[in-house]
Amino acid sequence: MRLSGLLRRPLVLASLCVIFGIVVVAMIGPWIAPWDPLALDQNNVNQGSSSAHLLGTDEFGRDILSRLLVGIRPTVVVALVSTTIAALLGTALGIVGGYGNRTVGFFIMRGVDIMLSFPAILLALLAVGFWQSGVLSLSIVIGIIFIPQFARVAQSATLQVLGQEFVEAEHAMGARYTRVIFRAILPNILAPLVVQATLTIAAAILLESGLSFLGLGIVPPEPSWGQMIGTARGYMSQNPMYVVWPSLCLAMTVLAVNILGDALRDHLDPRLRNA
Amino acid sequence: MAGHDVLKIEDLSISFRTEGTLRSAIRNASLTLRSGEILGLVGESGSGKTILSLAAMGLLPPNAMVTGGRVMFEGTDLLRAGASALRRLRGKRISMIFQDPMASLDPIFTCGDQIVEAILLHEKLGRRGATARALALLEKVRMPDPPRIMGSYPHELSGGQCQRVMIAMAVACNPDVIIADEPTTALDVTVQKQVLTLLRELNAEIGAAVLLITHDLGVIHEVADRVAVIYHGDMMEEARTAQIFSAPKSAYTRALIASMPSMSPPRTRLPVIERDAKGEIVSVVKPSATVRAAPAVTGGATLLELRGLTKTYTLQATPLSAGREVRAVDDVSLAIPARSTLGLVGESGCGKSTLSRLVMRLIEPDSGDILIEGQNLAGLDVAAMRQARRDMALVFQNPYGSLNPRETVRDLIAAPVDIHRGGKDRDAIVARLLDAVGLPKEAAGKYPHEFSGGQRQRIVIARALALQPRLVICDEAVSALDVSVQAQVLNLLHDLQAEFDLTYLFISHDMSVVRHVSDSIAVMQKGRIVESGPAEEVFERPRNPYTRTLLDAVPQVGTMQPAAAEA
Amino acid sequence: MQNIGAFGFAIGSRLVTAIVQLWVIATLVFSLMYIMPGDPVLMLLGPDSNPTPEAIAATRAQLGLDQPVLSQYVKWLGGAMQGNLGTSLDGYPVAQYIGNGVFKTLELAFAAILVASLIGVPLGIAAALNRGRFLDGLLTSVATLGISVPVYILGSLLILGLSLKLGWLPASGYTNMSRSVAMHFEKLILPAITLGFGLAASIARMTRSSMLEILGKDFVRSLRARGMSERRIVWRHVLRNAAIPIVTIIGLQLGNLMGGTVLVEALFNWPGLSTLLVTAVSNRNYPLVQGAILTIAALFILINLCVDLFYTLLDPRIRRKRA
Amino acid sequence: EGSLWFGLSAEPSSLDTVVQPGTAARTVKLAIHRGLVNYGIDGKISPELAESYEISEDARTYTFHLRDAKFHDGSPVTAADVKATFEHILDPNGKAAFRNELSIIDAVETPDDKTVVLKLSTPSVALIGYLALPESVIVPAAWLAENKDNPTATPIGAGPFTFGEWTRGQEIVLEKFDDYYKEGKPALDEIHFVFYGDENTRVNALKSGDVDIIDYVPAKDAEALKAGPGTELISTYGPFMGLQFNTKFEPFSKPEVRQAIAYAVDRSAIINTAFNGIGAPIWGLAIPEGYMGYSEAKKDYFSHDIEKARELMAKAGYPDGFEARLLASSQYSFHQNTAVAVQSELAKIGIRLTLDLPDWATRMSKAGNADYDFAVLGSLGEIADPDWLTNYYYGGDKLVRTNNSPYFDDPEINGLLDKGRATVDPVARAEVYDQFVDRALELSPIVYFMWRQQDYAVREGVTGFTNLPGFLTFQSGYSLENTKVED
Ligand SMILES: Nc1ncnc2c1ncn2[C@@H]1O[C@H](COP(=O)(O)OP(=O)(O)OP(=O)(O)O)[C@@H](O)[C@H]1O
Ligand SMILES: Nc1ncnc2c1ncn2[C@@H]1O[C@H](COP(=O)(O)OP(=O)(O)OP(=O)(O)O)[C@@H](O)[C@H]1O
Ligand SMILES: [Mg+2]
Ligand SMILES: [Mg+2]
Repeated sequence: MRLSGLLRRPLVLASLCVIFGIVVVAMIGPWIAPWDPLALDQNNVNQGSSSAHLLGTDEFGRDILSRLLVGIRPTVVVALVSTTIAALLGTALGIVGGYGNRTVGFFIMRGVDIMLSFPAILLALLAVGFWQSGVLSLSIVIGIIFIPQFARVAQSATLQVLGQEFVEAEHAMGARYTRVIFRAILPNILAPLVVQATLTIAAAILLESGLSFLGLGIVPPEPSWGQMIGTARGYMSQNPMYVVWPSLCLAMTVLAVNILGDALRDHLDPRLRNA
Repeated sequence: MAGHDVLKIEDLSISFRTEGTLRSAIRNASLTLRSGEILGLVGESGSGKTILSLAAMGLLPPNAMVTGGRVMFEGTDLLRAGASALRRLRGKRISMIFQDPMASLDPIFTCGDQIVEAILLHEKLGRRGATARALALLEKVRMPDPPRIMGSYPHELSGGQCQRVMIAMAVACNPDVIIADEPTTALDVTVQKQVLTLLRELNAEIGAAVLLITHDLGVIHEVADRVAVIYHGDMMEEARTAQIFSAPKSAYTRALIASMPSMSPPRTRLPVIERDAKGEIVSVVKPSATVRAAPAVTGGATLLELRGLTKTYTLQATPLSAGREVRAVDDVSLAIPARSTLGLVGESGCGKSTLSRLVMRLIEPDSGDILIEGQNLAGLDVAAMRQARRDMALVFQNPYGSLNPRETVRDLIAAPVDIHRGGKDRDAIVARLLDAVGLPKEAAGKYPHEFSGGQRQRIVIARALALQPRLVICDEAVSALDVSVQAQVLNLLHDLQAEFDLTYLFISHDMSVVRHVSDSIAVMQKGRIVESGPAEEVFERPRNPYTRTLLDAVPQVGTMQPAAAEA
Repeated sequence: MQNIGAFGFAIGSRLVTAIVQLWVIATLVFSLMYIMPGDPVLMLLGPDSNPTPEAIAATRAQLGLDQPVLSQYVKWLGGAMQGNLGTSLDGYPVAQYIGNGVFKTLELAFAAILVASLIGVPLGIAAALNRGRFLDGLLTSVATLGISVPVYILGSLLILGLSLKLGWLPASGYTNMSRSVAMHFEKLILPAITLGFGLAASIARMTRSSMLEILGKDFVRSLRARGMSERRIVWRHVLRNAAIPIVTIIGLQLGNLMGGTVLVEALFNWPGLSTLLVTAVSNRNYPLVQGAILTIAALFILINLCVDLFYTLLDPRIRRKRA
Repeated sequence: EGSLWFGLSAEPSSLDTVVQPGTAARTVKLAIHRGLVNYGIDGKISPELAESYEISEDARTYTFHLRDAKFHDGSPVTAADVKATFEHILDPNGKAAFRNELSIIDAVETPDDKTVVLKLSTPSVALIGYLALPESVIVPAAWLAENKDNPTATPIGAGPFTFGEWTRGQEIVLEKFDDYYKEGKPALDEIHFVFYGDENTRVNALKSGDVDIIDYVPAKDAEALKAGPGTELISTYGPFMGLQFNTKFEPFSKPEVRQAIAYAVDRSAIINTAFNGIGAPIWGLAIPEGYMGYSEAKKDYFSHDIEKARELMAKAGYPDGFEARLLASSQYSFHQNTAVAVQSELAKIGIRLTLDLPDWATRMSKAGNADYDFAVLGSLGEIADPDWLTNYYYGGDKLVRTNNSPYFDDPEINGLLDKGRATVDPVARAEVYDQFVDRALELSPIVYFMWRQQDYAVREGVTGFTNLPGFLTFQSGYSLENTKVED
């Protein structure tokens, strides 16, 4: 298998392990958490690490480790669902915007402009008005917020690919638009899209914490990483490690995703494969 | 005349890393380049000529590995020299003309910028001086309207124009060594002559040494002092030109000379080089696999008819600068009978590629009709056009550019099958085509960048022939092929024509090839057809002065060296 | 001349489209705000103060909020078409608020993008040139940190270190240039760095990827063959060829900075449009929200237009496709 | 001497004197304006533009004697200005926040330039408290005539500072008023009110010296700012936290359930988690010590007693608890955190809560529509007079208000509140409020948890700023006239 070459790189392997671990914890988190992630302990708030609470406690005396473990699931769901929505729809819009009929493309991209300039906060507020706040509606809102970014990245890359002769060659063979898109354009614009996707994953998780103050998001007291980071901000002077742990988890995850993204990106480029 | 040794390649061995294994590409090659001489390097397509010359520049692709040997230039080993030392040599002392001119120019700078930059890298002339020199150089390579070329981007130039830009850059700083990798593939014979003269002059004036890689034995014969022959990564022999042609030592060389198209009468099968039962390399004429007789040229229905086709480009150096109109195709009318081959020859930049794109409607004509069996393509909608393209194929002049870098050769060749037949029998078809164009089966799993120039060209040809379309437009389709592979491909085209009633529009600057394949000829100059008619007539009794000039400029080898044919 | 005309026409048509776009946005925002929960009058009168129903009704009438939505909309649109963005609920012209915020926002945005590009592009290039090696991994990790560390953590650290501990830079606020130029720029440094760092990471990632794409092209080899220095090849040729995705992402970020820097503006008390917008939203100050969004959208559209023009400058082949 | 940089927690949405958009606006207003009387730094009524005043025996006539004071435009403060101001406040189509409370003023008489007589329709001793509010400050009649409906007019008052400039979104600058009627005041030349919406940023700004004083010190930073160095904390217990219940339907229409909740919630759980351990528990009514109605005996009416709570729940018919929606807001972390703590506490008696945590505006409009089961309440009394209770407990014709328990309407309580207001004799009056307290605890339409510490923090060298005691903390802007900055 071609992919086996990827696995031989230690960093890539390590990243795969991290991702695998995260997926596993997302499934079994509640069972391996040492404490009830919701249990308050008013006498032990904002404690540092101890043998009882490995990573210390938060402002309610809740065990940070347990909250991290349980918080993975909503975090992963939000990150994945929103990035998938944004990537699929955004890329589709971008490619059609770049490759489609001139009028159609023009209107799509101007529509994307509109979406882009529509502040996230309003969209989020609106969503709160319409939907129950929760993981799924949050993921959808965040996904929608990131669609136009993908669209613009995809469109610009498409424009660039269209200038090349092999696209002309496809046309000369009588290829249908779908074929041109999937065989000629998509593989050749995948590199920036992969990068954009890895960026979006991190941004989605952080945005989740940003939106929680509007009441959109994971409803407290349920934990999620973004929300923990957002809350911990207020306690940075008292309990500095409170913000460090979830940020570290996030950074680890994003790093793993990025390394995999890079590896995938390089792997997709045949010229780099054996170099 | 022979000067001192400037560039010495000693015992050079190069391998490629592919999928974890090492594949040897060049084995123990040695070559010596002396000042003031032209050393011809000939060999089969894919034999390692380009790799050898890249090694000499220290520019091997990242997956190539030098497994042994040295490349000595003035006492330094270029393979081990530091980056800054190399930088000072490159361009100034050693320069290279790359095989694929389109891919070798930066697409987003105007040609003028690029030439001027190349000059300023090594000479303190100032912008104005450099621009003047650039214009002079373009003049020297017989470029029409140099100021316009200076302001054009590479994609706005014809293949031959790009090639000449490359040549201009390579000779700009009067280097001691010029490595010219197929420098004239896209040039018509008159310009080719001019370019060769330019190289010769550099030879004489400043004692430059030229390594001339070409498959065109006529060119070798005319300009090379010595010739080296490479076959499958092994140097076969090295001798003075006359000697090679009169008394070739290695079997391969003998076979090579025997396979030249000019050796054979027009519209017959050409000899190809093979190993016979005993493993000897020989030149043989293999009979066609098909039984049908050669087509009758006359009396057939007209397949393609062009009426008053016109195309004008607008050139703009920046979005704000004033536009200039270039009439690339000017009121062209042509007719090609079914089952016949029309050879289209003409000056480089006269509009041949534009014409072929127009026929495919890859660009929209300003006016005129394109009739295929009476159906006017110019009026078709997208869906109908898509359907019509099933029966047409275009072999692009620039093979690398027309290959999607992210698809394997299998997918590339099978593309028409996938498009029009839902991928039916694709693997079998790919295997057959690969074999027909002389590529190994393993090639199917590789990507375009892993191939030599000639190999890429064959991939494109294979793709064009995948569905046996009614009309095949070959835009310089065999220009990068050595005579043997060229023969194989031409034979294939011939056989297919006989078997499936194909019609060819064959664009080439190689008169002997054109002569060989064409039933009728059209001669183009400055966007217009200046002469057309049956092949013999045009070749024997050219009426137009430009046609005559063209024919006169053809390098003659076959007629001068009748002895070679007997070998 | 004729081409300048054509170019002008292209821009002109984009500008006309922009007006339509703004109208669409305005209409969307307008309708959205009437679906959103929350009462502007209550927020204006101070929700804690138990305003009497009469006071509420009187205020509503005074602000014209008691009229049918459609007539409010028509009235607003009429004003907007004459360049009058209306009156904020507190009586001040919306334009005055916007005028105060917009330059501060632009200033911070451009400073941040400058920082980001100055860090991100070289990092991305270095990573691409060292692909698969230690430096690549290191830079990837740094970039990842930049992406995943929330701005306020970085910002807080910077404030803690550079401002509170060392006292080198002011912690927050905005000083008008007229009061003190030095102070003005001192106060710009920290927020620009804070914003820029995270953006730099994205730019670096995109630069790396895009550079790799181009570095594999044949023309790079011929540039080398001409004896060009690596630096020149990379900065002049490869980077220019790789620029489109990078410019795209920079354009996106710049656009986002128009209205999406709430956290940093809060952290450094930078009185920009984001804060204005968020405050206006939380007070349900609809005319102000309307005006702020329109301004942000207009800036965004302008940026996108510039980016699109940039594409055609960067790649002549795109120009041909669109011409 | 010099200028004071004041880090204000919000930008005033309006400086219109008669509306009450929040603390920030009050702070600025009290620097610009003065009323006939105001609350002084000791929390007592301090005569300001009125040199002295008398309240008649029947509590129906208030007579004010004006001093020689000047407005910022140089004109003297006259009875006519006072009359115009009150007419403006009482305008039925106006926006005055306290029109309701002041509407008992029947007539404003001006026997001469320096005398103002207020005639009331019903007796009230509480009126003087409302007259001391920043919303009752006096503005020039001429200015009013011109600018009544112009919200952007430059404010003119008779206070210690004149309005300088308001850079929208950034700061308000005030300048010293040289003709202020108090000799030698104010000490400052100018005040910059810089808007610092973010609490952490506000604290940092103080620490780094960008500002000299900040309001709304977050609980988590109080300790550090108190310890210094270089900073000082000025604190008081002002606002309280509690719960308001929608009494329209079960279960919260049952007093037993409300009482059960009062027993079930461990106050320290809220203080320790949501308020970082800072605050004082309330086990009875939120009446500050020293205020009328405060009772040592009833102070600990409730206790943390789960058993008792369960009993009450059973008695109300909910032995197994119930499910309910608790409204709070995610915009203010102490509201959200209180909700989380309450959720956890009430789980112990089987009340399963869903938290509804929208942004503040939504929270307020939900409160205005009684669109909740019960809600986290964080507020305070407007005046130091016990009549502040009216706002929280009175029934009457407007049963849904921001700060009451919707639909709570008890005739007995209504009667007591009416009586208390009209009783001039302090002893008799105290009696009335004692009865009120008994009834209020019994019905517990509002359950209180704690006193919130309300802090200002200043840099070393800033003196003379006073955090007004108790409910008056948000009127501390008054003391800016005494504030000085060293260096
Ligand atoms: N990047 C690469 N990776 C793997 N194999 C390669 C690569 N480049 C070239 N090759 C192989 O090396 C051999 C020599 O290639 P080279 O380009 O030197 O041929 P050439 O003699 O120049 O042929 P042509 O006349 O067709 O240009 C070919 O068989 C080709 O397939
Ligand atoms: N996209 C373009 N924009 C502007 N001018 C163009 C463009 N493409 C080609 N030209 C110009 O049109 C003319 C004809 O070009 P074309 O490629 O058809 O020549 P050609 O006959 O194929 O030449 P060659 O033998 O060198 O390939 C040339 O002068 C070229 O510079
Ligand atoms: Mg080659
Ligand atoms: Mg051509």
